[in-house]
Amino acid sequence: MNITLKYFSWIRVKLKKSHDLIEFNQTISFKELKNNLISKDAIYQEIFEDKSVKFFLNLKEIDDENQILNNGDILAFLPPVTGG
Amino acid sequence: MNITLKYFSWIRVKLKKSHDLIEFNQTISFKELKNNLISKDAIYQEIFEDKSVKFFLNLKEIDDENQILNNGDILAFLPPVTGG
Amino acid sequence: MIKITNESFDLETELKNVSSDTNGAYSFFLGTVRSDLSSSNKKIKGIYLECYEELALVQLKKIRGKALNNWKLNQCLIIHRIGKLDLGEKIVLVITASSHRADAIEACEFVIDNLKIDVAFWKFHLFDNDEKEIVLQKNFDNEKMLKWKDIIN
Amino acid sequence: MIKITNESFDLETELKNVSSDTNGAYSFFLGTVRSDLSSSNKKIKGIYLECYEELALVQLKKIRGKALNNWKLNQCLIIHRIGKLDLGEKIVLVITASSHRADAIEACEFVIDNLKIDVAFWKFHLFDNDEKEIVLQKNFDNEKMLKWKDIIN
Repeated sequence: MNITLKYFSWIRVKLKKSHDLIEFNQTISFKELKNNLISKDAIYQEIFEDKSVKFFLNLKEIDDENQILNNGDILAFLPPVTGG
Repeated sequence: MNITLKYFSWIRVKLKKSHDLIEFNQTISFKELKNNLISKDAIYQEIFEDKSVKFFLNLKEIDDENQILNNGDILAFLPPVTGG
Repeated sequence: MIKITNESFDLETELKNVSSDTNGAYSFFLGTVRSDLSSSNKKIKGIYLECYEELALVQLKKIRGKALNNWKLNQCLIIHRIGKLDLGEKIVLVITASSHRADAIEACEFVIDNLKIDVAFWKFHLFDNDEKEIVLQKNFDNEKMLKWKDIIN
Repeated sequence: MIKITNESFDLETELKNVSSDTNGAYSFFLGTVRSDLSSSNKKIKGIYLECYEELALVQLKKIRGKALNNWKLNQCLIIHRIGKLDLGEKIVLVITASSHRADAIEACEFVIDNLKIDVAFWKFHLFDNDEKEIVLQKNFDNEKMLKWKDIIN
């Protein structure tokens, strides 16, 4: 299954990319994805440890780390917003 | 001496004029003018009894009935305002 | 900038009059002629605005001065129409400009609240047959002004 | 009406979009690019606005819905620019229209306060040599939003 990651603001700048398409052989939870990303690149450690970063799955904020991700899902990484 | 009276809103409508130029042989106070006007026309009674009406002498609100009026003064009769 | 005028005004033109890149926030209040009902439930066809101009200018200047003194504003513009106005026409515009929004927004509200009760304008409803009706002051406007009593010097 | 756009907007055009003679009061908030200093006291030459458009539209709709639910509004318009903006350029416009001013003014302030902390836009300061700096969220904006907690359903 495929999951799209979207990065914004300092996360996009730090990762030097605006998105990723990642593949998994089986369904995983948000928590498992998180650990998977951290194990691949230490930058993710910083991102996930930053309490001000919010994660939106298909335009809805994730409030449970055990939430299961499905094929085609879009997970966005959002630092505190500064519009207006 | 001459004093200009300016009437606005319902006072202007009621008196059917927007202003008056009145002459006096000697200086008078606001109170004396008031009594003089009331004695000439009963409509003034209603105007002066209406606590919501304000009187401005040369663009300043009158706060003392004994204030003396001078030649060339402009006295305005102002019902509650409704602009904006 | 204060203006009492027979003519309508353009928002972009008035914005330019207060524009500067030291401003980050503008608050506008725009009052227009609402399709209102008369005291006897008749539909109005417009309004007439009477004004004691010499006094109104002094009073508007005073209100503008209070706004500039009590909030961090870079600009404060007030325009008020007089004469006959059709339904939907612009009556009054207040623009406050500031570096930050809180000052602009609060000051703008203060200016229109104060204008409503302290400046020599009088509204009349107009009807089809050249009939007029005096618009009465609303208690609401006097009460709303009370909120500024402890804020304004 | 909600719009996220690369292009500037015209106040008179946007006013027409919400105009009706059932409205007597319009409150506008306009945010523009202020000649700001960077964190290291360097003068900026503009800003860049990043946006997660799909999400921002959902979030703006939600805020607009809250405004329409909590105040007596006839209209609520929100426009937000994205991309590169020069000093002085318009960033954001909120217009609320109501029969009476209190609703229009309060709802407009709510919309911009909420937008500042809950919609997926990110600002960058731009400098001469194509350098960028991320603008950080202000505590003030989060604190200002608290005032609406007891008012909004």
